[in-house]
Amino acid sequence: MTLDYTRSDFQTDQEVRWCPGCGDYTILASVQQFLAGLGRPREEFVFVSGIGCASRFPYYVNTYGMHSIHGRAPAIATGIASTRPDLSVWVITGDGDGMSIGGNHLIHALRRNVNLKILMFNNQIYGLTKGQYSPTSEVGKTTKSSPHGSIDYPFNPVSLALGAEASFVARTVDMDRNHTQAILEKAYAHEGSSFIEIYQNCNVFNDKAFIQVTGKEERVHNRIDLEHGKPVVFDGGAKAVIFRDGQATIVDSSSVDPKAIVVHDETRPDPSVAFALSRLSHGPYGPTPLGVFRNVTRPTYDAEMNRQIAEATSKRGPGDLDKLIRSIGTWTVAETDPSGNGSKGN
Amino acid sequence: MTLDYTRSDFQTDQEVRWCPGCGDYTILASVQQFLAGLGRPREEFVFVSGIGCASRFPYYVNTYGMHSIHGRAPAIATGIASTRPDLSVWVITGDGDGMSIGGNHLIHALRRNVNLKILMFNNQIYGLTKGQYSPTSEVGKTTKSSPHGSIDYPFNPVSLALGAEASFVARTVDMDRNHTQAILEKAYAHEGSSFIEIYQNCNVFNDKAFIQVTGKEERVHNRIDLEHGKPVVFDGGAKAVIFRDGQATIVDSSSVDPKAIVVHDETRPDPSVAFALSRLSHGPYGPTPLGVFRNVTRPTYDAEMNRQIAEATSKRGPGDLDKLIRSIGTWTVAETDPSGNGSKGN
Amino acid sequence: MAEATEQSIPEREADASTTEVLDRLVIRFAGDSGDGMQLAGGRFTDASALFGNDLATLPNFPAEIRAPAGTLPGVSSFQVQIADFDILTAGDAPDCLVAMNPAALMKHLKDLREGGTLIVNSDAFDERNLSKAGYDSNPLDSALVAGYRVIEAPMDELTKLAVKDTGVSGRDVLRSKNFFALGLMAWLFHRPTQPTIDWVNQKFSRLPEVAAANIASFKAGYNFGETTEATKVTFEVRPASLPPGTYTNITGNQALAWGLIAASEKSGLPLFYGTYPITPASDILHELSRHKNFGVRTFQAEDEIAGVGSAIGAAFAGSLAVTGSSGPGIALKSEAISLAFMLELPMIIINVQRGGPSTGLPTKPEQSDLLFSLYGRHGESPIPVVAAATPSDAFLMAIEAARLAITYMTPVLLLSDNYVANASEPWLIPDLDSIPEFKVEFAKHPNGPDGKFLPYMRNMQTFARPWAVPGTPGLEHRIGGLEKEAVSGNISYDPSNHQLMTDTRAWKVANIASDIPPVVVEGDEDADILVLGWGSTYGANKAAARRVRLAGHKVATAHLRHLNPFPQNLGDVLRSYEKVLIPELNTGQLLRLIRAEFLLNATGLNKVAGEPFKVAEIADKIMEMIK
Amino acid sequence: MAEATEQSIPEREADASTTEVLDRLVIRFAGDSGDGMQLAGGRFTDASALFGNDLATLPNFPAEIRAPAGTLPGVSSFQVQIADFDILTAGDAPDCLVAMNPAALMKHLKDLREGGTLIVNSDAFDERNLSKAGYDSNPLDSALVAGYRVIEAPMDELTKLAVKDTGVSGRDVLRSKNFFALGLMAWLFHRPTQPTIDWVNQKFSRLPEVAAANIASFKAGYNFGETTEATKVTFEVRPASLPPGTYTNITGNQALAWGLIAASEKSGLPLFYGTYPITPASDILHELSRHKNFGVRTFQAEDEIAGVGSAIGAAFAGSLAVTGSSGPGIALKSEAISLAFMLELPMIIINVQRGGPSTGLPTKPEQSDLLFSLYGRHGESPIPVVAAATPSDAFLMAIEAARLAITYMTPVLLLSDNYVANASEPWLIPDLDSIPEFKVEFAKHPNGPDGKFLPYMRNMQTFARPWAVPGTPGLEHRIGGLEKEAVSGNISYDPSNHQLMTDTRAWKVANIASDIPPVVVEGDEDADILVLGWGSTYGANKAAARRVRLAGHKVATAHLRHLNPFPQNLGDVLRSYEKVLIPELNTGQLLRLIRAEFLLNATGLNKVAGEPFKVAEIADKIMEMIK
Ligand SMILES: Cc1ncc(C[n+]2csc(CCOP(=O)(O)OP(=O)(O)O)c2C)c(N)n1
Ligand SMILES: Cc1ncc(C[n+]2csc(CCOP(=O)(O)OP(=O)(O)O)c2C)c(N)n1
Ligand code: SF4
Ligand code: SF4
Ligand SMILES: [Mg+2]
Ligand SMILES: [Mg+2]
Repeated sequence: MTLDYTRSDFQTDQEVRWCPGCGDYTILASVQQFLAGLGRPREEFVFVSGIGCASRFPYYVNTYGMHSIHGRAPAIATGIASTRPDLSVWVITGDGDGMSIGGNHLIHALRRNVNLKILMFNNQIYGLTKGQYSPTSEVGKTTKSSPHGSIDYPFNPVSLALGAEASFVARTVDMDRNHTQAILEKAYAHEGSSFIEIYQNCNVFNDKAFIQVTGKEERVHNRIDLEHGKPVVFDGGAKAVIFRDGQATIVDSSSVDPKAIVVHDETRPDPSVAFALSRLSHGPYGPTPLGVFRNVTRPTYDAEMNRQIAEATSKRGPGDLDKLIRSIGTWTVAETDPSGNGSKGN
Repeated sequence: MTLDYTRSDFQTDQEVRWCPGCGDYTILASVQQFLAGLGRPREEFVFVSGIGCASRFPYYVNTYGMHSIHGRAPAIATGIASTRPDLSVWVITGDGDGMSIGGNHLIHALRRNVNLKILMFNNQIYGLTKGQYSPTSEVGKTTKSSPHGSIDYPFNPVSLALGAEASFVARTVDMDRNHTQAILEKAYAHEGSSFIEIYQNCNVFNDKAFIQVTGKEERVHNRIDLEHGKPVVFDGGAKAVIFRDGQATIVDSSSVDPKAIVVHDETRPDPSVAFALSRLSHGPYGPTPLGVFRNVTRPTYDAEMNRQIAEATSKRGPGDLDKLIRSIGTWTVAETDPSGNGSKGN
Repeated sequence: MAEATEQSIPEREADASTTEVLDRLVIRFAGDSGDGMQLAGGRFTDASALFGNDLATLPNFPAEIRAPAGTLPGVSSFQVQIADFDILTAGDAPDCLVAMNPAALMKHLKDLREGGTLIVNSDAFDERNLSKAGYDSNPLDSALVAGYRVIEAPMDELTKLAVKDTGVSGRDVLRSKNFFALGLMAWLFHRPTQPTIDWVNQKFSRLPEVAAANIASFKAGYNFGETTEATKVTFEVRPASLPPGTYTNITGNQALAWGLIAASEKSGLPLFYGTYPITPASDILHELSRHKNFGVRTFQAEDEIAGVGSAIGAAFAGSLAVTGSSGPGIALKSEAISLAFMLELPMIIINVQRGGPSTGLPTKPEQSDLLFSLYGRHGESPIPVVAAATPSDAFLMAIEAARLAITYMTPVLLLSDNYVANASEPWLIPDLDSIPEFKVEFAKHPNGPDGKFLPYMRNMQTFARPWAVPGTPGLEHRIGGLEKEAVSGNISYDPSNHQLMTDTRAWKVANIASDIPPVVVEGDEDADILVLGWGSTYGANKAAARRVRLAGHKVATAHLRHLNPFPQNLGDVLRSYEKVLIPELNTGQLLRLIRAEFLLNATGLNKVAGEPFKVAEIADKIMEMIK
Repeated sequence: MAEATEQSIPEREADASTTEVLDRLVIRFAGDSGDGMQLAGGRFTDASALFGNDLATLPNFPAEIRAPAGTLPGVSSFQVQIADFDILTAGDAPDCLVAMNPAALMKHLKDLREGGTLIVNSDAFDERNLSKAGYDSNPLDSALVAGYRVIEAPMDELTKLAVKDTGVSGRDVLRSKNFFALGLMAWLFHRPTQPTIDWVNQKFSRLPEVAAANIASFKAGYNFGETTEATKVTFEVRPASLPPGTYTNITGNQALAWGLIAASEKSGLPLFYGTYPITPASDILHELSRHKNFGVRTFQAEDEIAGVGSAIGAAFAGSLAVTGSSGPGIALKSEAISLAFMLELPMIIINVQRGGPSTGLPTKPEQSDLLFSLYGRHGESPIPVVAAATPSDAFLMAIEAARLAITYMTPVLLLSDNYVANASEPWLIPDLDSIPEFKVEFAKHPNGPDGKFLPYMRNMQTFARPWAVPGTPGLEHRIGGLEKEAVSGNISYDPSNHQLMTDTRAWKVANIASDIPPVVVEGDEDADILVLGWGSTYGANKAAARRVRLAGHKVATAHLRHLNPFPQNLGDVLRSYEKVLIPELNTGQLLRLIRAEFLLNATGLNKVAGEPFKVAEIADKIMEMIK
């Protein structure tokens, strides 16, 4: 059945507690809107988060939810998804929660292709703990914990996810609610793990980090929209992406044969091209691709787990514990035993 | 100074305790041989391992060493390397130790480019715990913990390392000691994290897993040697690797213009090509590349940390604690204080 | 089956003149990891079980997968005690030792009792093996073996001979050596031979020549006994008078796994086991992963944190959620267990204890995680702790852990150890229907004003909160690790609320004491001294008490299966004895709890040597205290 | 500087007729997170410190980064007690409350003492804010504020006026509001004004117009006091007679960080701090990362396990290795701490405790990790535990932790809590040279026969093993988490060796008792009752004892800085009192230890409300016990 919900059906009575102006508000609105649009019963959604500003998210979405512990949401969500294929399980995490302490659970959930929709709010900072650099912060960033500038070379979340065998990888940005919802739609339709990096502005500790793809001026030149089946061009068509010597390269459109321009195909089985596109930027500092990098189908972990159970059951019939216990060799002591001995010392 | 060591100088009095026929023996020999060849004082090496058969390694190498806990070797080694740039720090890990429980520490060490030589013995099984599938085991593998076949889609260690921004990534195999030592040489010469996946045969729980690249017959057709500056061809020249539509593809050499054949360049700044080559195989089941995939220079974490200390010291002079304590505003209570009061209740 | 019968060994007339009848017998098989001693021991055990003896076993293998052949670290052993009455342990000193090589002799001879029987594979006593074992001359020609009845058998030679026509060849030939030893033992101790022959035929049905070789070797060993001059005396242990019923021989890990399946049926919840392999807990995963047709889901996670995390998720989603590990892994889980405690979700955390600290002694038993179980989490997070006393008890305690977890909506820690996990004992198969159900009622309807659902509105009897699983319309709610407001479950930083919730959580767990059986005193209730135990010391404590009684003294014993909360009557019981002795395989952890709880000056007997108590150690201590 | 002086406020003649002289005064600033209350409180504190008062502060901020303006969760407060004598706490009930908006009033009014002074920003009391705070009518017009001296100031208006010529505009204007309040307080309580003006000029030297605005607003507040009709009475607290010397006002986290730097100098080892941010421990990282010119290396790891792991590596390599976190992070570290204990490497683990369990109350103080500190690891792994009693004491305890770690080659747990960490107190700056050194001697030469190095050959006095760092020729060795043979350090599965090593490790730590100061009894040694404390209850316990004494009764106090092992004289001390009271911000953890250790029936006073004890709570309990 589909219900006609409005966004407010997915709002809770809990007061939203982010700093005024935080990008999290926009993402929350986009997600609530999207959920309402699905018309799927509210009770079938579960939102699991870790710890961080981003991870407060579940309190504000009127579905089932868990605000768990730092970095562990993907593991907890795996327990939900693999035991309850009837649910739609979402993970909300941050660049610290998801890529720092939670990095291992994230990459393992992705390789297993557990049916999870993973939204990573990347503000390139630790917000809740008041502003330390994160695994996505740029080198040289000065923060409370890096007064002389960070010396940590950052992850490229899209590259990392692709290297971890993710079957669906995308990137969007808080400010663009339409783009966000379009991506959510594809992620939701995808069977298996969907990883979405969402650029999210932390106006208190890392303001304007994404200005290159959000600024009225800047985005014109720097936002590269990846659209399935379309050639990868940007800057109003002035610039294009081609493959040169196995690497994705930005050129003036005018300077190349249009046929040389990469036509984006998110369904390529081989992630090499998606990976190459992810290398066009190493952070939102210049031309940066947004959209779906990869979207391929592969058996999902939860489906496989349940298939094995169904098969075993149909093969061997539902388990009979008494039979199982007696399966390893038994012997019987008769009512009256000739050689009756009492108990002695030993 | 360089000393002339022989392999025995790097052997310990501890009896080597691996199963007879285990690939670990061969790797141990290769490493000891390599170290002896360097002529660098023994005491300048530290070998840190986690837990697993592979991780017994440090007990058998006559240098400083630590057999730590499961998965944590990269973190421990980071503490050593960043405080002691004068040492050569090595990490010995397994596919479970390094990619399962230790996955997060591994990818973070790689992105930071800590000066570590990381050898991951990949036998695609948990050996020490007597044979459960690992994150590199193939789908469908039946083991003690997967009697109906594993449903975990495995990592491709080289792809994962590249996705984690590794500056040096290579693959070799236990049986080929010359190849192993050649790779060790490059890894050692590299400034920063060097990640080497070593295919290692576990003859007890996963025998012949690497037969395709080690078997007398098989390796001829399936072993792809990546050699810097050389075209990527194999099977006695019959087969070659080209780029088609942004993806590395295997073709009959005869069928393509020789100029189309990929000439391997491990120093490409962009990891895209290295990544594409890593996708030629997803495990040693067919044509599989061995050799150095990537070898680029980037500031190392330990050097940067020590640079910042040196800079701060030269800028502000060596720290003066008394001055520091007095730097946040002080006041003085004179010997004889007019308004003398005793202590009262509060 | 015909094939088997025609292979079978003819019954012999036990010649009384040369047969000593014993009430009990301790036998230890020792050899190289490659010699198949665990298998030989297992067969000997099963044959004795089927024969009707009571028995208890104690396997002991090295931490290495397979240390180099012939070395001391490579020695693997299996001890079994069989008796014609109900026994409690695998025994202290063996009456008979099988040593397949010099290393095995070096390691175990010291344990063989005066005048005991020593069986050796003389072929293995060559230069190389002797030096590997650290002998500079052959001990068999020395005073070292004086005082024992030594039976030397050239097992390599005779095995080769025996199997030569069976088709096996090369390295495989000597694989049958252990069956030679087994055959000799069967003769020497009057074990039924057919069960072993049948087992071999079934086990190797796909490898007929291997089956043939093993049986040939088994017979050769048996015949060697009959024909050898080495000994004319044989021994017999008659069947025990165990309570009537059907028995099977079971290890603790297996019993625990089956107990979880039983709990799943009794609760009506699907079983989920999220874990990461670790010795000695891995076998629980192995066992459960084989029973998918029971609806059992096993998840081999990337690490222990993901293991417990997945269990928390499964619990939230409505499964009987379980995670299991050993010390190092439990340590990693502690932050998440604290979350589960805060969420008040039911789950079981299994800790199969091993020697610590750190990696410690991974294959040895120890009880050093008791205080860790009670206090191993940050903040005020008391969780119920229960412990299995014997291999078969693990079946019942798994069910009990599930009952408490579900009834009280709380994580429960279930303690086992390497001894309970790997030792085996005959288990009188229970009538499963007689085990009470504890079916779960998920919340289905709002429990608050105007259709609101209040996730922390409690059951006034158990103080449990409602369990509302995703998919239930109208009960959508959010829970988390921050302190939450009573009833509503909303985040609350209010001081008095934190006090209230802290007290409520503690009270809920403490109140479980009213729902568990009182501690039972066994033996001489009117004794001056009580021996209090928990976990795997059960058998040794009771056996020691028996000895003391045989020596004409009075002693009572009591055993704790619930470590938190304690049974309500524990304080009164303890105070009613002049002296209380608490033997533990740790430095005195229960002792510390008893002192703190009851200000009672009990005495500890503590051993941290990676091996169970010998009955004598406890008996001597009791005697010392009685004097 | 000239600029400042011409800005300065002319000294006033304190008009005695309208000035009450008090011996002590408790003030609380409360407002929206955005109102800058922490800053206002800090300035008031510093001015008082420079004026020579003794003081103690207690900041209290919400867990949210910045909850919505005007809401209750958004309220942030700062309490300070100033006195003309040495005080011990920030006081219980404020004598004066500054409420910058209705939410602040709603949350804090209940604490204001009878007849106290209430200062409100009347401009903030509009419809919207009132309803956000949950008032349906303006409390200022109601009986709610009867019984208080209320000073209503239209702070928004007056601030706007004051700053209009300073160049700041828009949202920035009202940022100066807190300085208006500060100015008014300066007038009301006769605080020196120059220090504040100087501080503003220095702090905002790069933003002159902001400096000007703040000063203008500060003066406006001051003048409002002089001109307002609201009150004619002002208060004064004279300087305290603290021991002579130079003081600074310091928080616990800062003192702890500096103590580590001092320890680095005293030991001659470079400092390494491997950690992962977590409230309330992060500031230690922030502080240390600023002092690279002390050779301090800070490593912000990917998680707590990597934090402690990196510290283990740094320790092995020869640094003074430290890791720090709060409860949830310490839980994650426990497996690795067990390794460090096994490796017998020196390191410090800092636990700045917060409200638990799980995520709990991240910004609130609690002492609920004591038992977790002692028993929060698998296996038998007792490690030394020390705790800081006050902010400045954290400096000394950091040094003590380092001394024990290095002298005994063991990880040491250093406990602080959110109160010690964020509260501040005047600190008589010590003569650093007077702090004894404990320079480290790394092993340089083989210590065994024929040039062998034996990593577990112990110092016969401390039982510490040698510390041989990589790079030292001839001392190459391997250590690990498996049980190791005494002396050689090789892997050993030998039962008696495991017993020996277990006992040795325990004994080594227990023996530290002979190397720490005895517990000192303060107050009336001959009293019948002793108040025993640990950690942040120090001030409250002593203050409570004072009150009891003023009421004419005898009471003694003692405070534990060493929790494991206990000082050797503790048992005798406790037994020499009829009654022992143990106040703790937990459910009775030290109490449990004392009961177990000494079979002593002490009384607990326990509070788990996410806030420190009020002096009155403890004093009342003492009185009750005396009666
Ligand atoms: C085990 C543990 N370690 C550390 C913390 C402290 N902590 C809470 S959130 C956080 C990082 C938040 O960063 P991110 O995930 O990017 O979320 P954001 O606040 O930026 O949205 C940290 C370090 C914690 N709560 N638990
Ligand atoms: C915290 C912890 N969890 C689990 C284990 C058990 N364990 C030891 S080694 C290992 C996996 C070994 O696999 P791998 O790293 O591939 O090494 P291999 O034995 O195959 O060389 C496991 C699960 C442990 N020792 N510690
Ligand atoms: S700190 Fe940053 S991320 Fe967190 S709520 Fe505030 S603005 Fe948002
Ligand atoms: S189990 Fe496998 S990996 Fe381990 S030692 Fe034996 S052969 Fe080698
Ligand atoms: Mg962030
Ligand atoms: Mg492996």
